[in-house]
Amino acid sequence: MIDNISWLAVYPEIVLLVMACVITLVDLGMRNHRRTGTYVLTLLTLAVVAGLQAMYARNGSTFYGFGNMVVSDAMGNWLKCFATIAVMVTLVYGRSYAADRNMLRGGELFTLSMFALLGMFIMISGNHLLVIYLGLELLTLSSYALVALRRDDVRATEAAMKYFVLGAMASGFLLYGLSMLYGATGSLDIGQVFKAVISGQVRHQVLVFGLVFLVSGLAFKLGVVPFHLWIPDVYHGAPTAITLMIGAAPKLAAFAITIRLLVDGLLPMAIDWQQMLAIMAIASLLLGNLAAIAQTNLKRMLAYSTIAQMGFVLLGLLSGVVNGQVDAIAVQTAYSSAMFYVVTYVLTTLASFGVILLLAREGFESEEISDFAGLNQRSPLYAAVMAICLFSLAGIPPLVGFYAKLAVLQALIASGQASYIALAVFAVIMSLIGAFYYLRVIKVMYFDAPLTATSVSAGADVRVVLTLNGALVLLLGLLPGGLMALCSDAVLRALVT
Amino acid sequence: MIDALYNAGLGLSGQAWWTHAGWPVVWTLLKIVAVLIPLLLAVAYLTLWERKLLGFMQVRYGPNRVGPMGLLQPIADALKLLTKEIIQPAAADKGLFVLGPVMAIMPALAAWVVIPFGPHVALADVNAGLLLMMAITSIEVYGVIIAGWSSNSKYAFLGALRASAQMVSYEIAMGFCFLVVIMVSGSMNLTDIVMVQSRGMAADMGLAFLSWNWLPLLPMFMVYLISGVAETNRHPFDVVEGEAEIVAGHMVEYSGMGFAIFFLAEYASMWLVSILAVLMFLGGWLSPINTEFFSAIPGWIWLGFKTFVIVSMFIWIRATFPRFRYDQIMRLGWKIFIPVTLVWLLVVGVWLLSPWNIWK
Amino acid sequence: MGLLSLAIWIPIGFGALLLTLGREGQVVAVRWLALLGAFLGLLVTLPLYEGFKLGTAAMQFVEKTIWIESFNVYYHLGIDGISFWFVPLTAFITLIVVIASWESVTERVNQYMGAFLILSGLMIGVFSALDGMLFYVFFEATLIPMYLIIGIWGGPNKIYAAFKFFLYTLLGSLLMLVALIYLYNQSGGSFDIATWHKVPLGATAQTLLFFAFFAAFAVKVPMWPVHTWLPDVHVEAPTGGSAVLAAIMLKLGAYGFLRFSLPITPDAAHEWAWLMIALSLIAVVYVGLVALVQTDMKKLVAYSSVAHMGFVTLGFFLFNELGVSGGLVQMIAHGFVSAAMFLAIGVLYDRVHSREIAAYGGVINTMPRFAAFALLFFMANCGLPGTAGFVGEWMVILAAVQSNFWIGLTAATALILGAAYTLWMFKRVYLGPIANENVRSLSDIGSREFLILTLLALAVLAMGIYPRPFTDVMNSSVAELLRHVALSKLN
Amino acid sequence: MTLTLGHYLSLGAMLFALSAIGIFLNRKNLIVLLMAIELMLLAVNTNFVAFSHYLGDMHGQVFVFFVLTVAAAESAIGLAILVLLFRNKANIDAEELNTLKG
Amino acid sequence: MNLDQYLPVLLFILVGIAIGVVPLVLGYVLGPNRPDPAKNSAYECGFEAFEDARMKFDVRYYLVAILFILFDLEVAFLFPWAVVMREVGLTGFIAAVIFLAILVVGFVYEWKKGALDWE
Repeated sequence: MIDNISWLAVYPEIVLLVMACVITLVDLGMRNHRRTGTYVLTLLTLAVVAGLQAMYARNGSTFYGFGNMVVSDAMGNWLKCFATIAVMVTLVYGRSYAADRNMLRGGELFTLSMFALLGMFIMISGNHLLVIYLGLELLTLSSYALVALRRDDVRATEAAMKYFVLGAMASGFLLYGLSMLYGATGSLDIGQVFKAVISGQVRHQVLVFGLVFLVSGLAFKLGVVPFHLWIPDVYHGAPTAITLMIGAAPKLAAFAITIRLLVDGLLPMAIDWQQMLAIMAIASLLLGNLAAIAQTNLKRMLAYSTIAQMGFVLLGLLSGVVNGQVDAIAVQTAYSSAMFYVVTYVLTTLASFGVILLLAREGFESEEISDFAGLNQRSPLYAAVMAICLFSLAGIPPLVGFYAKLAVLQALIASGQASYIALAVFAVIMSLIGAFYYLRVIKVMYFDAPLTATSVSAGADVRVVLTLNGALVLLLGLLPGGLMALCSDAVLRALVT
Repeated sequence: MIDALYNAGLGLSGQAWWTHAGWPVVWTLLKIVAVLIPLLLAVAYLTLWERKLLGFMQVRYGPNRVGPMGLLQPIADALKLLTKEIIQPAAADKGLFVLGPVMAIMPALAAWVVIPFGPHVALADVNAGLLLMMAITSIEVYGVIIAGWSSNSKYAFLGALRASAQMVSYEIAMGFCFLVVIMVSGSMNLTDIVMVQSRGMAADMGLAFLSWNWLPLLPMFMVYLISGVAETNRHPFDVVEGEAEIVAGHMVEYSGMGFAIFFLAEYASMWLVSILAVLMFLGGWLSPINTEFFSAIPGWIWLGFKTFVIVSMFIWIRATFPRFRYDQIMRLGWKIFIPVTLVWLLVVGVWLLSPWNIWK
Repeated sequence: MGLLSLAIWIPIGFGALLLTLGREGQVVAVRWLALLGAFLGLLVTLPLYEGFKLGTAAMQFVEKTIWIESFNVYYHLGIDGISFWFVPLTAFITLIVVIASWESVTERVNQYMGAFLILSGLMIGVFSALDGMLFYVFFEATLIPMYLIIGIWGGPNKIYAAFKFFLYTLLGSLLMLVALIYLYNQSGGSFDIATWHKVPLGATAQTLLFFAFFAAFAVKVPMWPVHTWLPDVHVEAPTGGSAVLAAIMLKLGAYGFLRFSLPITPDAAHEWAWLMIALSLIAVVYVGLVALVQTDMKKLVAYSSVAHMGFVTLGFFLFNELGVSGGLVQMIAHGFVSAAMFLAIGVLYDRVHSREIAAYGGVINTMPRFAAFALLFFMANCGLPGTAGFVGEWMVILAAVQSNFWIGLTAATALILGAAYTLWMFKRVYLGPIANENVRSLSDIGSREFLILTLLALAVLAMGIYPRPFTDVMNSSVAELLRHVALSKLN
Repeated sequence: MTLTLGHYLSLGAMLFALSAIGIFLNRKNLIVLLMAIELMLLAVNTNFVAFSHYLGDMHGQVFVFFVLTVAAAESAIGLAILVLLFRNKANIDAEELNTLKG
Repeated sequence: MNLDQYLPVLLFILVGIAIGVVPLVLGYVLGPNRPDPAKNSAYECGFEAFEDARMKFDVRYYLVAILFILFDLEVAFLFPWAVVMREVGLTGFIAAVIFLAILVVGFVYEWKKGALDWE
């Protein structure tokens, strides 16, 4: 019989799964074209799940279930909590957009989102290569379908196809890496993998060979150069609500599996994978920032900016092991900085895409940067939210994005290595370039004259959530300590065992 | 006797390659031929029997000119088809066009490899027998699709689509039937599946046929039989080749031997489906009642007899029912069979775990 | 909540209030609310002077609570003699700007006023922050409102100017950020500036840190050759923006030199003092010459600001008490004077909508009261004794002569240059016959303009005549600073 | 000659390389792309089975089971997207996927 | 694992192919070969074929194919479970029921969405 602790470890997942199924069925009886019932039910479910996760996370204990296949730890629980909230917020922002574009004919937007979220949960809790793989696939398969949700739109289907081909290939790469890992260590359990690797009884070549594929696969999912090709096209082509769905919460999950695989499983190989990550980080910062400058489409620009931001996340992962010495404090600093970065990135992305979604009216996408001209005159509030997000992404204090960059740079510099300090300086210069294109959008919003005089209207839910979201970016900028401590603590608890 | 033959062959040459690779292959080929020849004969005469039986049912004679009582009719048919021109449509995809019939006949024959004709008397008495069976028969769909596609004719194309959709639909129901049988047998080996049916309360009392699976799994048995009819695209599920609509479906462009091979495949499949029904539900080679007399009859005769009865039932069905509409066919497959099998799967599962489990 | 916190958060709070609640239509209410905020902001800085203890170099009005635990960052405020005067100065200039913009700004008034109030609070934060990270946050955050002020209410080329301003200063400060983090690690995980003062550092590290700080502060000051953003920005910025920029924002950089560069990297500061002095002198002389050929009033004043700030950095890197105090006094004086200059230009601009010197002439005929004020400020700008401008420059020149005669001499030429371009502009704009119809139709300043010019004039005169309160406050802190800088940090 | 782990791994690697090349070089037909992706997963399965046999550990084969399932789901979705694409663009050339540029 | 048992499978497949190929070859050899354009054109009730035979077809065929993949896989998944059902007992049964339940949700969804209707 399966023990109780196992069920406890996946209790929120079970709730989510059951409710996703129930909602799938309930939606079949919906006649309302805006799917109010499904929407409310979905949000309620997600709220409950988020609450459960937060409860688990605050409890902070780590326990393993199903023969060590899944783990419930503070890091995972917080990430899951944030992911749930991110999906909730996405649904709130995206609902009108979706309704206007006939994407709510069925309740698929909601159910697929829930399944995608379930996939993220499984990825985050996975302590076993198979579980991680399955979670990843559940997430990506749902995402492919979500991107193609707008069936009559050429761009969306094309984006879905690209996403599918590249995503499936990425899964293939990851899987190939996993198979090598399995072959070299003889186990699928991450804990066992770790033990095998640290024992030194494994064939190093096989492991490194597999590691290359593993890191490539992860890089695909995170969207860093040179595995970034899907990001701009998919961000651009997908309906904006879906762009947000695949651009926000899944980053948390991708981060989690990166930690689980590379840190929990392969920390003794850090020298090898850190080199790869370093190269990818540099390339991402360079390419992401430079390519973003040339964009006229806001979604595309944000896509390139994502690449650059993910480059920063990788930087955070670099400094956990210095000179082959595993130092508890360095590990904690490095990985918690990356976690903080990802969490704040998601928060900021949500708000910025929220504004884009808000401005998109029926039949008009409002995704060119020029569409934002004079937003400040049309709606000072949303212009302010957008500006806050962009400044935050650019890393200007006192917004939360600054502390994210600070944490990462701190982790890099704390390593004390000259090359890492040089890397920090490089990153800083790149973020200056980044500031340029973010500023350009702000310029358009604040300095240019509006093209239309229509004021921006939104439902009460969107207005409240969006305002809160923007305020949170600012507020966390003023008082980032709590979230930082949370990340730090979560990473510590996750890595102690 | 068989062992003696085997050893004689083994002794033909002392060289290593012969004893390790050569002779086993030849020996296996011999065994395959031993299965194939009766099978092909059975197929040939099934065509005759079908026409005869239909004739009886419709109160007419059926073929009776070639040979005594028309017994040489299949030979004549074969010769005729052999000498007919094989037309290659100009628009057809030549290579695939030839591949189509081959892909149809191959699985229909190859699936026999796992059929036991007595306890563990099978060409390949493997543990995964039923799985293998499913795997091989699934290939049949390719034959249909390839034929329909390569013909480059609308009738063939639509026929192939219909046929394949129908076949795969019923394959699911069939798969569930297999599943339930495996559940009660605890093995995928067909011999085991038969042997499990020899046990039970009724068998102990001498009424062995009541212990066979058909009774406790009656819904599955029915589903299996009907699915089997549909799988083989037989009447009343033969809209795919319905004369009035799409002539001969995927086979429309085939003539001569090409057509004959499809024909062959269809009848071989009928035999296969029937013998599987017997093995899974009707106790295979077991005698229905444990009496001296019945037990004295060899198992293979029982097996053959039961199979013959089932095959005849196919023909009977053909004579009785009107053709279904395509949407009715699909509805039956998806909306009736799948729910029924799912429910019965659960029922059997609970049954197996309950104290009243009869398949100890 | 301490006084410093109040000084920071009252303007910011009012600013936020204006941004969130202000509507396009309610211009009047918005203006009064802004005035209230600015006035309260100034009011809370006054007790600082009362409570400030002279004769000690210690930080006063210290507030310290943990802010970001995982980084050991404290919300740590306090002022000493070096930073003291900038707090009321900022609040004062903000009040002036609010009044000056009373009518000249008509669109998006709430955002304009809000931005200025927030900017004011942030700048006070910079001056009073004793935690490196807190300093950085305030320092960087000032970019956002200033960027918006320039970009929204600026002149025709505002976008170029806004970008230039933002990116120039951001680049410098990002390098400083790396330096701060490096120091954090070197000091064993502390962002406390006082701790950093005591951290031993190697020669290379000091040099690198010094230049990282230099990148941030030199751009902000701005020193030659990274000053080029300033004229562009001043020309395009609205009057209030120019005033605040020249009066306060430039001081952030100079203040940073004193708070960071000198005490944290004393050896590097000594080593590279020649470079700093050279750059300062170039700023003083060369930029002075450039100012001479300007045809745009604002540009001229902007260049003159660069030149004046050259005095400040020159004073700092002479490493004597007179020089450093002189630099500080010069900063404060320049705060009043440059604000006054820009506001004076704003007065004309509001009426004629031109900043070209050639567009004016004989203004004194139609605006006599205004011309009187202008004369005072122009005199102060060229350092006439009795005005604020004189004290600082004189102290710096004296200090320079003490350390090296030729430096002193070069610096002194600046006085002549300053007099030349300032007075020449005065002559071309104010004196002579009425040049054109625009000037003829000018009306003299109203009571509101009179009020702000009077306030500024009083400040300029008071400081020129009786600079003791300013220097008294500084002395002990400057002495302590120099004592510290004289000690080597190399082990 | 006996088959060793190395042989199976080489086979897996070759299949994997083939599929990767198929994905990158194929410019004509998206169906081929889908097939290449399937091939990639099968290459991995070869690896898993080989390792599983070599290690005497069943988990690898269980993994294969799941990979097969995922592959099926993946191809289902892939084909669905393909059908949509065909309906919208009336062709499925990989080269024609050029609406999104920038 | 004893792969010898599978030798007959392989051979039978080859034989099956041979049974398909040999008669075809015989047919080519023995039968006449007198092609003409009318004979070689595609069957279309006597009309000229006026469009490509590879025309668009009903998307429901595609749906059936997809559904088949999913259900067939499900059956494949349940096969091993069915074999060892007695050993894994109630826990295994519950797991299978959960699995089936999720499948049924999908099935109901398909049903209600009309993917199974052919009218």
